Amino acid sequence: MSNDDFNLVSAELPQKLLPVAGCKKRKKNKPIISMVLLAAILLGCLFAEVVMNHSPTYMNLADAGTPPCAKFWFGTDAMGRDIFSMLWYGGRISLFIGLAATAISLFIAVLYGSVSGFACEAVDDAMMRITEILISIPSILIIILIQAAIGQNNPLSVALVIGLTGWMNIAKMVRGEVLQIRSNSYIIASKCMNGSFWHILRNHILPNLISPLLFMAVTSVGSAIAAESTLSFLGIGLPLEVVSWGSMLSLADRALLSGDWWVILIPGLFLVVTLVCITDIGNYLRKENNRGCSYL
Amino acid sequence: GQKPASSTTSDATPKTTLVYGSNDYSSINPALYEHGEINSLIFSGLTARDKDNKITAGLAESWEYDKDTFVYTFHLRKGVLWHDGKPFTSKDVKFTLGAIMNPDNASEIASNYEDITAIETPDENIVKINLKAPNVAMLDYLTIGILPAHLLDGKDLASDSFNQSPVGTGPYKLTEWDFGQSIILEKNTNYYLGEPKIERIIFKIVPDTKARALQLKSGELDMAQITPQDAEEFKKGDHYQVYNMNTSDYRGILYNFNNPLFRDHRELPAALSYAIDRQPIIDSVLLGKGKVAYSPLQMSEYNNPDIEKYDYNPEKAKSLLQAGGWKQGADGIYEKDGTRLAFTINCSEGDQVRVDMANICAQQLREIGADVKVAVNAQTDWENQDSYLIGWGSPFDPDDHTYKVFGTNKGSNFSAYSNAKVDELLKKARETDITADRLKYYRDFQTELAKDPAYTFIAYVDAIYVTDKNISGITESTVLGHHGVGIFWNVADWAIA
Amino acid sequence: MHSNTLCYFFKKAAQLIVSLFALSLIVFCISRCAPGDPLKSYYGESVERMSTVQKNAAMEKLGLNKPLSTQYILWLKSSFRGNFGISLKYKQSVTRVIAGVYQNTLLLGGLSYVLTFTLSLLLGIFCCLHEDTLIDRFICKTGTITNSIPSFWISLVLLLVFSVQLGLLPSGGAYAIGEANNLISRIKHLILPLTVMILSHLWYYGYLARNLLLEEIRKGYVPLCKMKGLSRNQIVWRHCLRNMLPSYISIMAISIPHIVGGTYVVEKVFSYPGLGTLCFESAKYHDYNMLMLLCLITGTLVIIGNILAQIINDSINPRMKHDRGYLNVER
Amino acid sequence: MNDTLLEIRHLKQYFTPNPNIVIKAVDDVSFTVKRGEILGLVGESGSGKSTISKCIMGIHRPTGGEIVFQSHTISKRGVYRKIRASVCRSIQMIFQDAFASMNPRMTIGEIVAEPLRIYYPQMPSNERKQRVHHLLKTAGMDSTCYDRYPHEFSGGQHQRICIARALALKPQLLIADEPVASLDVSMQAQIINLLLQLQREQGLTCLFIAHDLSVVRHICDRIGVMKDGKLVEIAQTEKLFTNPQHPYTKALLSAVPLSPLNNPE
Amino acid sequence: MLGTLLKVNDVHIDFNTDYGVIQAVRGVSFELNAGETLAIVGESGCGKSVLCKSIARILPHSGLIREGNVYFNGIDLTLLSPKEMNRIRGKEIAMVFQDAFSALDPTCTIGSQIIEAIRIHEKISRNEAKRRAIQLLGQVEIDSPQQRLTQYPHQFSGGMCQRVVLAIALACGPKLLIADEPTTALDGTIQAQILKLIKNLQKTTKAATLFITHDLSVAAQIAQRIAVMYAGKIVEIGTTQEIFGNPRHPYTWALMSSLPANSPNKQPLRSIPGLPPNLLHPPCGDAFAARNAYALAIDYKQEPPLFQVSNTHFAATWLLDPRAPEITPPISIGQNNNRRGEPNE
Ligand SMILES: Nc1ncnc2c1ncn2[C@@H]1O[C@H](COP(=O)(O)OP(=O)(O)OP(=O)(O)O)[C@@H](O)[C@H]1O
Ligand SMILES: Nc1ncnc2c1ncn2[C@@H]1O[C@H](COP(=O)(O)OP(=O)(O)OP(=O)(O)O)[C@@H](O)[C@H]1O
Ligand SMILES: [Mg+2]
Ligand SMILES: [Mg+2]
Ligand code: NI
Repeated sequence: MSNDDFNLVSAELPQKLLPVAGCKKRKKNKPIISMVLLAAILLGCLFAEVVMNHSPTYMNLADAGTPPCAKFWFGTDAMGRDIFSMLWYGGRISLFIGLAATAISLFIAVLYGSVSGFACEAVDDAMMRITEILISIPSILIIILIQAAIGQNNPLSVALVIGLTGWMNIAKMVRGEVLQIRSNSYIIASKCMNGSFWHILRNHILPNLISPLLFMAVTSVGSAIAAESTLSFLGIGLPLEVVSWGSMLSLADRALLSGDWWVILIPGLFLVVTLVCITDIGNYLRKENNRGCSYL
Repeated sequence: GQKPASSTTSDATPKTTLVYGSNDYSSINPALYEHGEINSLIFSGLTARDKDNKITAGLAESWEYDKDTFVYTFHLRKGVLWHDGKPFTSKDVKFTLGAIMNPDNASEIASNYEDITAIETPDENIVKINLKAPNVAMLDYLTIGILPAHLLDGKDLASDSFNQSPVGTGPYKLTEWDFGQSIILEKNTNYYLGEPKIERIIFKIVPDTKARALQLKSGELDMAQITPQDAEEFKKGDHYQVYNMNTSDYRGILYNFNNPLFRDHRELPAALSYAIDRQPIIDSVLLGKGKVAYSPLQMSEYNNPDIEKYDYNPEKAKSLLQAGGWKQGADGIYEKDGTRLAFTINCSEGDQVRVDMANICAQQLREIGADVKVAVNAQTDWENQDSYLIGWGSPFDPDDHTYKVFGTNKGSNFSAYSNAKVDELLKKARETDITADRLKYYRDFQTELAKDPAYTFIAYVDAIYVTDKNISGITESTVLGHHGVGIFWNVADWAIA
Repeated sequence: MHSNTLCYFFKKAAQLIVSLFALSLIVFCISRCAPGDPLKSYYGESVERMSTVQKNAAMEKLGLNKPLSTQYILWLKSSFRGNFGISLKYKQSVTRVIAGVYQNTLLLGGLSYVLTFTLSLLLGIFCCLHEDTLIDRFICKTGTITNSIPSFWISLVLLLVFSVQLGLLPSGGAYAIGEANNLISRIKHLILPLTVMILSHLWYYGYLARNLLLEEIRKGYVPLCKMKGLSRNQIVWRHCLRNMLPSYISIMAISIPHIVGGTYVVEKVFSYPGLGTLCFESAKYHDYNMLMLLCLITGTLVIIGNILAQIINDSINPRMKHDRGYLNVER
Repeated sequence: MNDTLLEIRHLKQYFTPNPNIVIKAVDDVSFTVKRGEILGLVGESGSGKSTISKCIMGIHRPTGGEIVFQSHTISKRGVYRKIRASVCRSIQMIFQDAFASMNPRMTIGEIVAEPLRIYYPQMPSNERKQRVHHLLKTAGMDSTCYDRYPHEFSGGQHQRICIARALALKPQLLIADEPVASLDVSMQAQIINLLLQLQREQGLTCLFIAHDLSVVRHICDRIGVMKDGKLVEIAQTEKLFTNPQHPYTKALLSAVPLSPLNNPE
Repeated sequence: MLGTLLKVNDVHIDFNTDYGVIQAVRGVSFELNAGETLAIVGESGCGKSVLCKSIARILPHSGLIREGNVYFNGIDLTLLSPKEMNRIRGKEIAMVFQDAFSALDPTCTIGSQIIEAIRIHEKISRNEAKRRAIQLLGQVEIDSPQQRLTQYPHQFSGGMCQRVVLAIALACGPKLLIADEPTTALDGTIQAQILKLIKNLQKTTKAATLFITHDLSVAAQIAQRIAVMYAGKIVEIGTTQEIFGNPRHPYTWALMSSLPANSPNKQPLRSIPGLPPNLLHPPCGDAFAARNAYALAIDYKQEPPLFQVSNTHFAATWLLDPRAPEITPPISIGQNNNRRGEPNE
């Protein structure tokens, strides 16, 4: 230690006074497997034409019920359709329906829920009663009515139908969240700045809703895919020649006693894997929105 | 069956019980609702059928027919009692037939009886049925279950509570109906053909065929009709008996002649019929449990095997179309005068076999250049649809399901099919009781129908019943009817070992 | 204070009645507007053979040819007298049809409702207490997977295993034939459908409960509770649970139709006679009167559930009411 | 030129959380705020200081009395509706809890730009960015904070960011509700310096609410003392400190020494 | 003086966050005797609250005591099981939180929260506990306590909440009271009352108090000793007289000169330039160096040890090293010095 060390020096340059900026967040536990799997499934479905090696709807009656083999990678169903091709082709429809239906119901739910959450007590009460009434109506009835109004069935109309019948629960949740969020003083601050409802909705409510909505959105994708299969099963879903995971699942139902495991397991596996991947990523995104830590 | 149901009854000696996996019933009334296996257990008709579907005595011991006046005179069995103990009389017969023919009741089967002009009951045991024309099939139609007039007279047939607590003269009487769960039938000790052997038959309501198969496997059912796919499973063990029974139940594509496409282009049904390759359909959809169909009477003794069978011949289909003036458009679909050969085959929901058949047919039709789609509907719009995957069958008298199905404007002619020759032949066949004549008429009818097809016949569907091994008495050779109905014809003789 | 609560209940009762009225009106309109011929429900295929005159007569008989408003008023009048009309499909009074099966649904739906939510809560609490440990992650993963498996698939597998292979449990029906009052038989028949119902909903609500609780244990009052010397369990059970209950209860309230009414698939696979099938079929086949009564029943349940939830909310969370006034930024 | 910017006349704000209880949070309070002055408001906690500021901001609607801002009676609903945009622009508030008044999901840049986005939606984004940088600089913040999130900053910095946001629209009146309450002395000094600087350089008018008498004494021109919803005394700073009139003011002044240094133990 | 009640020995506390490890407390040691009050002052974010929480072992999950021991009555608290710790918390050690409002459970009445605190540690009847609760509320100067017992936190003003939390802390007569900025939200008169209350309590129960505040005047009023913290370390500790009369650390100087009383009215106050260091990457050497007008070259290289000024007075600055140049403290402190006439050690 030299004596020079004890010379007086003035405080350093201002930049150095600041805390080190740009602390990069440590990315931990990124769900890489889920992301890769989901990407693979999505791409496969998107480019189904490239991936498919048979026509998904053509019934090779001669090869009906073939177990997985070199020609039919995932086997064929009782009608001789190639399951491998059906998976990709059907996945596109199912995922489209799942995502579109979810988008529709989320859109309605967020709008309705936030209006209700922001409105005065009487309006809020009335709006909530309305959702309760709508929840009480059997959705099949609404579905029949909407379908009659739309006319022909295509993936979009099915998505619309599912979306229009599935938003009530989410709207309720959104309203609850909005009730909590709106008591935050940054909302009041924004109002004091003459922020309009839309401004507040877009800038303050929506970003805060994302985390609670994610779980609902993810489950709603799954239930929309399931709902589509129920609709197909009831004969008010997609036209028969349109293959979807939903219709493949009902094939599984038929194959159960005959022991055609590939018909049962493979589509189910695809569906479950996709949903689990989406959930996984959803959870990861949720965690990203850091929420303090537990004192427990 | 030493099944849970019987083992838990309080009786010291367990009753013999047969648990049958059944569809759901909302009302039981043979006069109104034709479908329904349970009718034959509870009710019995004036006449009955034997093993080979020949007419034998039922509630009527004997009958005479007056050829000149077209009058049937039935001598009723004496001492027959209703399940409630009241005696069965000729009044009941008159009431029942009257009820069926009453348009207010909108019975499914009214058209079978439209030839009846009057019913007389000169005495308690004699019924005279006057016809306006000869009708040989009438004896067959009189197998319909007779309703008790003393319970129903003056009531609204459709909504009366009788439909939930039916009383008949059949081998079994309804003792308990647990809605949606089960219908319990006890043997009718007063049954006029002798006491049935099985003491109790339970119709357990299991509408889902998959669930039925599962319950059979788990032993909750002793007997059920199941799908071919599920049947494989039961062939293995020695616990079950699989009855692969012939039926007169065929499937075909019904072309709706109300629809301009088929109304204006009568060449289509024939041409399209050549495009269907039937055996693969049977092999894949029915797992081989069926027969290629070409005629509505194929299972009956009146069958004409020498008609055009429309064997698979896509080239012929195409050339027929071309001969009819159809031209293949740019997309490979035939067109004629701006009309595309495009239509939809409709199916009722709930029957996967029909949906699968429709799908394959559509694919095969697409291959020759017809743009065919399949739709599944909850309700059928007969008037406006293009085509429909129909199922009919005439197990008994050939008049049944032909006259009313193919006759112009007849009750079940849903497709507006109309062919004067067919009408005439059917009428003639119905009006004669000389077997040789009938045979000729029906053979001619089949030839005519094949020339101008109303349907594209696809297949006869076998009915597969799986029963517990120790149930005996089921006659495997009997040809069953529509939907496999009729296996219970001799239920009184069944026994459980 | 007393008149206050009385007033409150009157208000809620009025809300209930108005809501039910609106519900019946909406269902009435929707069901009549939806395409389909109610006569087919009643007469089956024989409708085809009916002439226009016959059809009109039938419509007349069933009261379907009057203008919609008259039909609705007639329906209202008779239902006030407790007569909800006859079912077109079953051709008997709807109350009778429903009376036959309502206990089955009450058992299956009610039990699964209660069990699902209690188990979910317990699961949520368990996961929350073990946040981010191995067991928590394991439960989350399995939960996600069970949640993604379609319920009919689980049903069939359970059936195959427990009734067909092992023969332990009956595979269908609500009770052994003729033993409607035998509790043991009922329980035996309930186990499988109940398991499916619970399995298919458990994680959805369990995860919601877990998240609500996780949010709760990050609140400022937790350190103070800890400082008082409360143990982790005590904090969660006494404080966090109480604080998250209002949210949970309102979720419970809106889930009534989801769980109690959504039994259709299970009822079908297990041949379990219940309201789910009735509801589904009446909507599909335009069995108007049946549909109306069923909707009214679920509607009443949902609305009463919500009102109850609100009352519980208000009593647990004193701020909820208060906040409204405070936050109502007057603009 | 009228040198009264804000006038409060007989302001009353009662709360009835339930019908049996009336809380008189503000009970007949009158005072004026002149242009360019810093008016201090001190008093017991719960005496209605925040409530007054919320009434001025229009968050509560007064039960009685009038709030006159630039000769507009903004306490009247109709008037307020009509000129809402300009009032919101002219009166800005720094909330008691600065951190809570910032959306945790927005960056500092977005937070400060929010009023600009509302009032000048057409403004090109780079100009807006420039303005924000300038504002942050005015508030004594480094421009590196632009893309960072509120939780990365300390309490004093939160207050500064809020001040920057409040200044974005060049308000005529700034309401600062306890801006220094939970800050350490050095941070406190920074905020006070900033307010003084703004007063000096931009002629800012400020309603300054605080507990700490030494701070109030340092920056306020006049001080009002509140107790139980009433304004018990209002006077020039020096007058108040040297010659308090109301017993509560006296108690307040004697309760706490103004400096630790002249409080020998 | 009674014996040592609390001994904090070289405590290091780390927070594991997504950004990295935050070293919130970096080696703090002090002792606290029974009946004594130690005030901790310092910039916000320097780790005062974290230190308090670590003593009561209620750090959030992400925080952990990496090193060091906390002896309470001779027991090492860092080694106790959660169960044993629960017995000590509330009974022996009590804490008043910084943000009182959010520390109260919003859905429980004030009464039930106080009663709960009592009944955890003492097996007494509900009524008895209620009586105690009323008494406690009276002690903390809340009027009509009987009525207040059934009210909810949101019906209380900030100051009242603070007093309720204090009442909860006092419920079981703790031996150590940790008060984390208990008077920040309160006006002068109430602040004075609370300070008096704490003082009285100390006299009667001989409880030791760890008092955290920003307000130097409050610290001067209540504490016998004062510790000045900066960036997770105690930079100066001594008796109140020593700290105010003869501060030796440049940070302490800077703090004092920032007081409004040390500047003429309406003039800018002196404040410390710059920001506290980022504890994610604590600087080597003296953490305060970068903002220190009297920084020595060595301050950037090596951490200063705690130099002893007197028996009770320690300061961590190289200025106390014999080799350091002689520095005259800033004027105000010097003036203060002269006025107080305290001798320099
Ligand atoms: N929305 C409200 N409903 C009911 N009472 C309220 C409401 N807002 C405030 N109060 C009451 O009004 C009184 C004044 O509150 P206010 O917040 O104005 O006090 P303050 O002077 O700002 O106190 P502090 O210094 O603690 O911030 C308090 O008694 C409070 O309980
Ligand atoms: N839960 C946490 N997670 C991560 N870092 C934390 C957490 N709690 C505190 N810290 C960090 O620890 C440091 C010390 O925080 P602490 O709350 O002890 O400050 P303080 O001295 O009490 O400040 P104030 O006077 O503002 O209350 C801060 O820099 C903060 O960033
Ligand atoms: Mg305030
Ligand atoms: Mg702190
Ligand atoms: Ni049929």
